[in-house]
Parts: sequence; C-alpha cells; structure tokens
Amino acid sequence: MAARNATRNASRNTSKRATRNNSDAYVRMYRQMVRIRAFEDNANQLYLSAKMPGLTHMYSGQEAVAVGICEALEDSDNITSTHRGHGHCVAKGAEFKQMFCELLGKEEGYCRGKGGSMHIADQSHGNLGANAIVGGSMGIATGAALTAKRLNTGNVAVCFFGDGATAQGLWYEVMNMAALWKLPVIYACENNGYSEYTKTEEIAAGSITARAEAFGIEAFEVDGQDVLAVNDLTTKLVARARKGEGPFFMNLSTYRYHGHHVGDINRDYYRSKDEEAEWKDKRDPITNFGKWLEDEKIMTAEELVALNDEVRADAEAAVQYALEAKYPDGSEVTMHVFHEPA
Amino acid sequence: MAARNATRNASRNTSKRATRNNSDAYVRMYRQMVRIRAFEDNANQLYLSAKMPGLTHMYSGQEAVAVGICEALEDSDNITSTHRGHGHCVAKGAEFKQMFCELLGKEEGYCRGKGGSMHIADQSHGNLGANAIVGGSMGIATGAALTAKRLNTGNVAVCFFGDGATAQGLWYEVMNMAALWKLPVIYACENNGYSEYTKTEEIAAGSITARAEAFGIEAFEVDGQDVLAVNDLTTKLVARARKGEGPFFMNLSTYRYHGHHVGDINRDYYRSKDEEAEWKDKRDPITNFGKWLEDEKIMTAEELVALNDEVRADAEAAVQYALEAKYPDGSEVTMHVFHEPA
Amino acid sequence: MREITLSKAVNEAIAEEMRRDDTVFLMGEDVAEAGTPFKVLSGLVEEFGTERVIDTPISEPGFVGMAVGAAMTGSRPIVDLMFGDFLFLVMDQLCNQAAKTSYMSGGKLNVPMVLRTNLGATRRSAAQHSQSLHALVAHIPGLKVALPSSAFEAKGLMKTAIRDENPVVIFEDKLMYNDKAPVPEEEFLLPFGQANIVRQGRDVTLVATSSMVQVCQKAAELLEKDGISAEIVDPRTIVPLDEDTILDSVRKTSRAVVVDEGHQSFGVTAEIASRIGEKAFYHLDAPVQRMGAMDVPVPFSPALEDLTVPTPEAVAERAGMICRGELVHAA
Amino acid sequence: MREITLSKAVNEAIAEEMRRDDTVFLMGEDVAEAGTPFKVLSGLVEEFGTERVIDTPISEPGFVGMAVGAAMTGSRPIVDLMFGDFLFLVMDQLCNQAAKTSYMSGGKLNVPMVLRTNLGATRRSAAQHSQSLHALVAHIPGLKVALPSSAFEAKGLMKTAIRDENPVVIFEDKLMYNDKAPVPEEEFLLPFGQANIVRQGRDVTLVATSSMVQVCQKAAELLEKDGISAEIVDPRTIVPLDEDTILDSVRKTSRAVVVDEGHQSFGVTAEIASRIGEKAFYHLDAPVQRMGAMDVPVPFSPALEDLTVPTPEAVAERAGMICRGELVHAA
Ligand SMILES: Cc1ncc(C[n+]2csc(CCOP(=O)(O)OP(=O)(O)O)c2C)c(N)n1
Ligand SMILES: Cc1ncc(C[n+]2csc(CCOP(=O)(O)OP(=O)(O)O)c2C)c(N)n1
Ligand SMILES: [Mg+2]
Ligand SMILES: [Mg+2]
Repeated sequence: MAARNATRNASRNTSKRATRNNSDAYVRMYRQMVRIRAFEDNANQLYLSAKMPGLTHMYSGQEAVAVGICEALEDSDNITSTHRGHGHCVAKGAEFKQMFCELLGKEEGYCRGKGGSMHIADQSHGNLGANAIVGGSMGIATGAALTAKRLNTGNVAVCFFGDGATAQGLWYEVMNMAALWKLPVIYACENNGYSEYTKTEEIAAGSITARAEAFGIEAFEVDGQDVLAVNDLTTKLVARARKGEGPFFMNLSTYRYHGHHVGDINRDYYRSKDEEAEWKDKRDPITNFGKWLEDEKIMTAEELVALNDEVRADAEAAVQYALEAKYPDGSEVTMHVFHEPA
Repeated sequence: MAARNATRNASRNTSKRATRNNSDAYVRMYRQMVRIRAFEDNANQLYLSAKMPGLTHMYSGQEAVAVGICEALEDSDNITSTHRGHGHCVAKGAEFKQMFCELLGKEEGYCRGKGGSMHIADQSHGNLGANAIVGGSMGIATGAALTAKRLNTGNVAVCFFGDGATAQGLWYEVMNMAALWKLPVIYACENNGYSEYTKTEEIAAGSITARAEAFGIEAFEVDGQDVLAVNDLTTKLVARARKGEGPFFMNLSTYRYHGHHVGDINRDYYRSKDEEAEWKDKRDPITNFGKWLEDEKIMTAEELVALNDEVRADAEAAVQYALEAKYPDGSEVTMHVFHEPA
Repeated sequence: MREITLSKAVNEAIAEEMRRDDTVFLMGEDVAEAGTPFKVLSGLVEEFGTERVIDTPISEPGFVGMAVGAAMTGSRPIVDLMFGDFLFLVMDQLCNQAAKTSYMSGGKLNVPMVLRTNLGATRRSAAQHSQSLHALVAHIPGLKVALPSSAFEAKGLMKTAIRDENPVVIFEDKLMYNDKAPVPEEEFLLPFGQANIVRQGRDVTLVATSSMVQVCQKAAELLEKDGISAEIVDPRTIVPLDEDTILDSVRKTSRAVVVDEGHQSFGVTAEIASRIGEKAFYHLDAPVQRMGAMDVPVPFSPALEDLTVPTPEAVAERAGMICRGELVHAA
Repeated sequence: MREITLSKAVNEAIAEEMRRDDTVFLMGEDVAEAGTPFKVLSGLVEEFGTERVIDTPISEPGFVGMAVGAAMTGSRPIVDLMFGDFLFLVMDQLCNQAAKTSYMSGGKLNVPMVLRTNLGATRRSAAQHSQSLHALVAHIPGLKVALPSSAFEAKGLMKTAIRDENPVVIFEDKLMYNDKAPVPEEEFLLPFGQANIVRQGRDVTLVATSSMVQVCQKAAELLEKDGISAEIVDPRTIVPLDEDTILDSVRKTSRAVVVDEGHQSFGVTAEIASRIGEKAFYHLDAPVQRMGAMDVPVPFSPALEDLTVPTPEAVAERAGMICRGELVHAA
C-alpha cells in the first residue's frame, strides 16, 4: 500500500470553491488559526518578560494542522496533545482566559494551575491533555478510541505527536492494537523536521509513513500548512473511522517558527535563517489562507484586519485578566492527588 | 524494498552439493541439531519427573534456526537469546554438563546456578544470555553491535527473538538506531506462529517483515526448518555485516513441538494435533537433513544412528553428572550482586 | 462458611463487577481462552465475550497506556500484568500518566483503572519472574496499592479496586493461588486503608503484608510455644496506609517486627518501621525490626532462593530476641 | 582553590575519563552539538567526535538497552537521560537487565555503565519534569546510586562511577548546575559508600542528600542563632550507604532529621530513619524526623510547588522542636 498524497494545494482546487454554506466554516478556521498565533505571541512575551514561569514550547507556524484537524471533529471527540500543545487546546475549543490562567499557575486555569503549559487539558472539549513525555499520550489516545468502540459512542480520537516522537516504541505497540481491533483513532504526526536541536532525518531511518503502513494502517502525506487540505482529509478519515474503517495515519509536513522552547534563541547551529525565512514568508498558513479568503471573496482585506485586531485584543485582555487572577490557595496542594466521586 | 525470499529448500539446490571441504561442516550442523534435541528431551524428562525446578521452554522443532545461524558465527561473535534459549546456547558452543548443572541450580552451572533455564548465558562462546523478558535482549544485542563497530572488533551480533516479541516497542527503537548507524546486528525472528497460547496472526497486524523494511533494513524470509538455507543466508549476511552493510532482518518460519512451556500439555484449544503432526512428520529439520546427508552420501544410515546414540549417551551422562553435582554454598547468595574487578 | 481458592476469589470479584457495570472490561496477555497462565481468569471470556475479555499482544507499555486512555473516557479497565516483574515495562504509563492525571488536571480528569499483577519468590522462577515490587508503586503519589493476604482479601479488595475512581495496583501472591480461605457467598467489599488484626497478642506486633501474613502466623505459633504472645497486623493496603491500627498495636505491645517480601532496603519495611519509630517512639521497648527479602536479585537455585525471604523460624527468632531484650547491644 | 560550576565539574570528569579510556563513550538526546538542554556537555563532541558523543533518537528504552549490551561487551557507556522523570521509561532495561546481569550470570558478565540524570523541583517544570526518583533505583539490588551535592562531589563521584564495574545511576540536581564550589585542578576520585561530614555539630544530626545539603546548611545557620549546633552528614551515595558515619553522628548528637527531596513515603528518608531507629535506638533522645517532598505530584503553580519541598526554615523548625523536646506528645 503506497501512502496517499492528499492533494497538495487543495485550497486552489475548484471543489474547494467557497459557497454560502461553508464560508462560515472557512472564517472560523481562519479565526482559530489567528487565535492560536495571538495566543502564542502573548505567551512568548509573557515568558520573555519573566512573567510566566517554567518551560514552554510555541506552536506558531503549525496552526493549520491543529485547526484543520480539530475543525473536522465534534466536541465529544477526543484529542491528545503534546508538549507543544497550546495550538491543539485552542483549536479544540478552549478559552483564552482559562488558558492564560493555567500558564501562569492561577486558580482559574483549566487545571487550577497544577498542570501549566505542558499539561494543559480541557476535558469540556474532549482535550485529554498536553503531555510532557514525548509520545506519552499515544496509548491514551488509542485507549480513548477503545472506549469509543467498546461503548459504541461514535467518537473518534486524534493523537497529535511530533516527528521526533516516532522514535518511541510505544507508538508501534499501540498502532498494532489499533489496527488489529480497527479502532477509531487517527495518528497525526506533525512533521516539523526537528526534534529539539536535531534534524529528524538524522534520527529517523527509512520512512515514517511506511512504518505505519507496515501495520496495515492506511497512511497519508499532507501539506500541514494548508488548512483546507488538512481539514478535507481529516473530514473524510473521521467519517470513515466512525464507520469502523480506522485507524489512519497522517504525516503532516509543517514548521515551527520559534525555537524548540522559548529559551532556544540561537538556532544557527542546527537550522539556517534562510530556511526559517522560506517557511515564514512563503508558506505561512495564516497569510496564505487569508489571501485565499480574499481571492474567493469570502472576506475583504478590511475584514481580515478587523478580525485580527479583535482576536489580538481578546488575547491581551485575557492576559491582563490572568496576570491579575489569584493563585490557588496553599491548601490546594494536597487536593486532587486522588479523585473522589462527586 | 520487497523482502527477499531466500531460496526455500536450498538444501535441494545443486549449489549446495556436498564437497569434501564442507562435509565436515554439514556433519557438525547435523550433530549440533541432534545435540539440541537430545538436550531438550532430557530436560523435559527432568521436569516431568520433578527433578528440575522452575519454568522451562523447549526448543525442539526449531533446531535448524539456532544451528544454521550459529554455525555461521565465530566464538567471538555475540548472540542474545530468549526464554526458549537452550537451543541457542548449545548451538553457540556450550557444553552439556555446565548446562544441565545450570538447569538444576548447581554450582558448576554456567551461572553457578543463579540463572537457571531462563537466564543461561555462556560468555566463553559469546552468548550474552537467555532473557525472561520477552524482547528484553533486543537492546543488548544492538548494543553489542555498537561495541563491535565503535571498537572495530569485526564482531557481529545476532539477536534471537520470537514472533510474539515483535509486539515490544523496544524492537522498533533499536532497529531505528541500528539502521541509522549501520550496526553489524542481525535480527532473527523465530516465527513459530504462536505467542504462548495465541496464534500470532491474532496479535500481529500487517507484516512483520515490512516493519523492519520500513526502517530501511534489508529483510529476508527463510524456511527455518532448512538448516542449509538458514546457514547459507546467515553466512552471506554475516560477511556483509562485517563490512558495514548491516543491519539485517530474518523472518524464519519454524515450529515448536512442545507446549509453550513444559507444563502446557493440553493444547487443543489453541492448536490442532493435525497441525503438530504435519510439522513433526514432514518438516522435521533433523530427519530431513539426515536424509539429505544420506542422499548426498556424506553419512551412511549407520553413521547417523551411531551419531545419535553417541549424543544421547553424552546427554544422559551429563544429566547424571548434574544430578549428583553439588549446590552452591549458601554463602554464594550475596555474591555477584556487584561485580568486583578481578 | 464455604472455602474457595484465592484464584477463584479473584475470578468471582471480577465477574461480579463486570455483571454490575458494563464499563468494566479486562485486557492482558492470554486472559481470554487461556484464562492466564495461572488460570485465574478461566471462564470469564465464556460469560463476557472477547469484547470485554481482550487478549493483547505482548505490549505491556502499549496496553497499560490504552487502559489509561480508556479509563479517562468512561471505561473501567482491569489490566492483567502476567508477572509483577513486568511493572518495570509499564512504569511510564503507570507513574507518569495514570498516577498524575487527576492532579495535573486539577481534578478534571481521572483514571479509574485496576492493574492486577503478582509478587512472590520461591517458585524457582529466577530474577525476572520473582520480584515483589510493590514498594516502587507505593512511592508514587496518585496510585493506591493493595496487597491481599488471602482469598477473602483478594475478593473484597478487588471489588473495591474496581469501583475506585483512581488507579489501583493490586498484587496477588502467585504462590497463594490455590490456597483456600472462607469467603462469604454474599457480596462484600473491603475498604481501603483499613488494616486487619489477624491475631491478637500482647508482647510483640508483627506487621505483615501479603505472603508474609502466613509466615507470621506460623511464627506466632512458634512464639506461642516460647510463651510469647504475638499480635499480627495486616495493613491490606499500603496506600492508603492505616497507620493508626499499626501504632495502636505497637503502643500496646511495645515491640514491632515489620515483615514484607520486597527487598529490604528502600522498601516497605523501611516506611512502616520509620513511622513506628517516629510516632510510637516513647512506647518502644526495643528497636523496631525490619525483615524484608535480601537485597539480592532472586537467584534460581533452590539452595539459594529459599535463603532470600523471611521464614517463620527467622521471624520467630527475631521477635523472640527483642522480647527477651537480646538486641540491646546491637543498637 | 579554583571554583567551578557543577556543570563544568561534570563536563571535566567525563572529558578526563574519555581521554584516559577509549572504551568510554557518551550517548543521549542532543548531547553532541547541543551539549544537552542544560549545556552540561558542551565542547565534548568537538574533542571526541560524533563517534564517541552520540546523539540518539528519542528512544530512552532503546538506547539504555543498547548501553547495557555495549557495556557487556567491553564498552563503558555513559548514558544521558535528559530528565530523571524519564527513568520510568527505562526501568526494564535498567532494573531487569543492567542491575541483574552480574548476579544472574554468576559473575561471568557485568555492566559497567553510568546513567547520568537529574532530580529536583521548584523549577516550575510540573509533574513530569520535576521528580526526584532516586529511591526507586536504590531499591533494586545491583544498582549503585550517587547523589552529588556540589561541584566537588559531582566531579569525584562521576569519575568513580565511570570506573566502576557496575551500573551506576548518578542524579544531579538540575537547579545546581550553575552553582560554584572549590574543585581541585589535580585529578581526584571520591569513593562510593563514604559519607561526608559537611558540618560538625553537637545537638542534632541532619542527614541530607543532594539538593537538601544546601537547604540543611542554611537550616544549620538558623539553628545556630538559636544556640543549636547541627551536624550535617551527606551520604554522597545511597547505594552503597555509609551507615557507620551516619550512626556515629547520631550516637553523638542523640537526635536526627533525615532530609531528602524524593517523595517522603516509601522513600529515602524512610530507609535512613529506620536504620537509625534500629541501630542507634538506645542513643536517641527523640524520635527520628523525616522530611521528604510531599506525597503529591509536583504542581506547576509557583504558589503550590514551593510548598512541596523542605525549606531551610522548615528543617530548622523541626530540628529545633526535637532539640527542645517539643515532639514528645506526638509519639
Ligand atoms: C520521553 C521524553 N524524552 C525526551 C523529552 C525531551 N524533549 C521534549 S520535546 C523533544 C523533541 C520532540 O520532538 P517532536 O516530537 O518532533 O516534537 P516537536 O518539539 O518538534 O514539536 C524532546 C526530546 C521528553 N519530553 N520526553
Ligand atoms: C515482557 C514479557 N511479557 C510477557 C511474558 C510472558 N511470556 C513468556 S514467553 C511469551 C510468548 C513469547 O512468544 P514468542 O516471542 O513468539 O516466543 P516463543 O515462546 O514462541 O518462542 C510470553 C507472553 C514475558 N516473559 N515477558
Ligand atoms: Mg518535530
Ligand atoms: Mg512464537
């Protein structure tokens, strides 16, 4: 079985021509991508100005992946996320306020400040959480799909992970079981070319796509900077997974604009400024999709600017709110170690 | 890359016609297979007559795999073995006496009685040990190959494991590194169709061979009941591995005659008597190779019988010796927790 | 009361809970037709089908991870880990994921799963199939740890474990599967964090877990002959730990020996002994004694293996010594 | 004496040993050009090349397993495990394989490898990047465990670890990488199993490991002001453990507080406190106090995280209480 190349540049495909019906969906996708970018720009600032504690990893550049996929899902569908998880969280429906509160360790955060950037979760929208163990959520996503199948909920689970995470043996174990039991899970590899400070080609032998295929899993390679291509493919796969035709694998080529984490500033020794510029200037998922929306007359240039401004204002207000919000009371430190029935 | 099918029935191939030069090697292979069978028959008896403690797993039926491979190796080459490890140990050059002593927990055993059947090791012949963790030695074999490459010893490492062990994520992790670094390691999957009481096809999705290939590893499928086919292929791969062309993968089809472990007597619920009979009657590696030796006039029928008798007598003498040998002194219980320089 | 084996007790507990709650399911290697190598689960697949009694590949990290995800989304998985020694393979999914999910999510998510596995040496199974690793999981906040010491506890604790909202690791003694004990026909559950006073005594408290309860019962009989009255306390769960019952007993007897089959150093005996040493300090007439397994990998040879775990004779001897004040000079 | 950072000390130790012995090599994630995220290994790849300073994929079980095999065949690998929390991923290869090889083979094989990793909270790295898991490995026979408490120890213990014939796990405190301490220019090694008396005192012994040595030094200064003289003992390695030095100190001071950054329950404080309680029983004037990290996953929020680890003030307070006899009623 050869990997299917989901049409590159699907956005320029006539079948994608805007109609009254889906233009709302397009605007929403655009907005969600802008929301992620705005969230990250603020998070980065918070960190650089020493207002945010800990470690964090920016999602900027990869927005089309999270949004293209999550817009094909229902709230009740599950996702699992990664150390680079803000984008998935926003895309799956989370609110800025609770997210910034979480990043700052405040009581109103999604996890009451206990999780922080690397563990942000949003159960209300099916996000089972970011994970600071690379590959650590592969079993969780597959298990969510097992619940879906066993209890017949009709839900699908999407497991986000990076190209570097394909080096974790866990993935092969769960792919095998997902394939054997036809579980409704989609493995979405956000292939941004790097694991920390190392090019993935130096640490991945053979073909990542072929690895999934060897387990009898249908695999797809798709341009992760093209939100419509991603959304299109995901929509089809989700429908098929709900019918019991899963699991599936998607290898999404994409790029992270910032360093591996916010402190990774001097990157010359592992990737060139030219390479970064190339991706940012020519392949930015937001800029390109914005242009398409204009070309297709779904939004005007002014509307695009207004939307951006509105989202940025939202984000800044949320930051302000979070900065002023209160920390959890010290007594919370021993709460939630064990879960008590409500 | 499609898996290469090493010529099935290579033993009937004219290129395998016996010559004065290699007839010694053929006789040796035959003898080694008979030695394994004799060892196992005695071990089985010891267990059934309650003279042998613990758990043990019989290698009978798979002799051509261990012998075909180990006869292509030097003493200094390493192997790692499994819970079903007696065959590998004999094939790599171990003596009956120390082996039976080990199985009975006696002081003269290869591991001074501390390892037993599931941990038998024979460092003097490069056998890094059996392993009671399924897949547990995959890293060890690959690491031995790393030493070989780094210290330029010219050695090769062979990692024996069962089809069931391919479900362990560890394998994928080490295959990736072996492929990236071109390590001289050969992964030898003894595909006997079962993991304990379950048919492997029920617990392995897709293709095991394709899984190795997806890492860019050259893979081969070979008849594991044909000692010459196995030996031929291994000889070639070992030579190539020594030149830095490794790693390689071999999927060897074979069969275990006994139950999963010695206590597994009623097997009807997971495999049929007919299936067992088919393998034992038509595909026995020893019977078939014996016939070939006769046909090729390398050994006469009488010589075959004599060899069998001699080996059986050796085995029984070793059993007797081991039964009478002494247990380690109680003071040894705290020895060897830590290794002290000699 | 009828007597059943520990094996049957576990089987009954699981079957009852599976009948009661559709979200409960079982997964592990050879749990279905084969009913596990120990035959503990025989018959369950016939009643509940392969959808709820799931044979897995030999992928311990994988299926434990899947259980975590299944538990987070409304299932109640029971995972069968064939040997306690394989815990080392699943520590990441168990300790970094399952144990921390409730806390990291501020209580928004939880992982109601049971990991059933075993402990116990002297079965000639050598270093990788004989370990008693319960201290390791007990060290990790977020996991509960149950150590049934008979068929009665095995049933009652298993049912409680399945209904718990948290990850519970339950260790059965693999040498005890065929041991019978009285177990009521009617349904019952045993609460976590409630120790059992197995035997009343005046002179010394033997705190014993799992396999060591039987050992201490025999030790108590030996001591009886020497006129020493031993009280035996079985914590039943070490997380949560019923410190009060242990301390009350020691305050009464003024002497304690803590006996557990895990390795002695950095193990369960250290935790319990140090709590007694701290919280019953002014009641102690003698230093608290610890008796764990030797700090050596479990050797295969019968001649060596039997030396590594506490025996009734050794426990009786040690308890006798502190009762007779013979260990004064050592401390 | 010159002062260097802990980071530099580790780097020097490894470089010296790599120069001395060709069989020593390093492997781990981003250890080469990047020199690890903590920059501890910077410069090594320039000197020793990518053949001896090997960047691996994110495959912790895989590369630890490979290190075991490499060590069994004549290499001396040093494995870099980026965060101590990832130990959970490698427990099988470390505890079922590396730790048991010498014993299982009756001494015929051995595994001279070093696993260097870290511990320590309060870096706002949350539950999966903040754990101090040294108690877990200390429980497994066959592993040695070193806990350097300054640049001096970091260098001397690392060199000893590399030359040891056994698997050694060495935990650096990730908050201490930039802390300087005097370290001789000349070569030196620190023996395992030899505790260091960091500070002499009369009234109470503070047994402190790793990060907690600094905490106890500050606590000792606070106590000094109250006229209490604290002795600080740093075991340096917990396997082997220098029990004698600890016991001698406690027999002298009659009081002890054991302070360690691992979770308190079933952790290092339990082992050391229970040994003191058993072997210095008749010298104790007060119950031995244990101060470990709280039994909770490490929370992200700064408002919570700082509450979970022992502070100088808390240690001083507790030590003060036992010196003043204020904990009598609790026990
Ligand atoms: C098990 C584990 N190993 C190592 C790390 C350290 N680490 C964090 S992110 C990362 C790189 C991950 O690369 P990839 O999966 O491609 O994700 P990306 O950062 O590119 O989004 C590493 C090595 C970790 N968090 N967990
Ligand atoms: C990690 C681990 N899981 C489970 C087991 C129990 N077990 C022992 S052998 C075996 C089946 C192995 O099957 P395979 O690898 O095909 O080898 P075979 O027995 O067929 O030779 C299992 C599940 C084990 N020893 N180790
Ligand atoms: Mg990446
Ligand atoms: Mg098999």
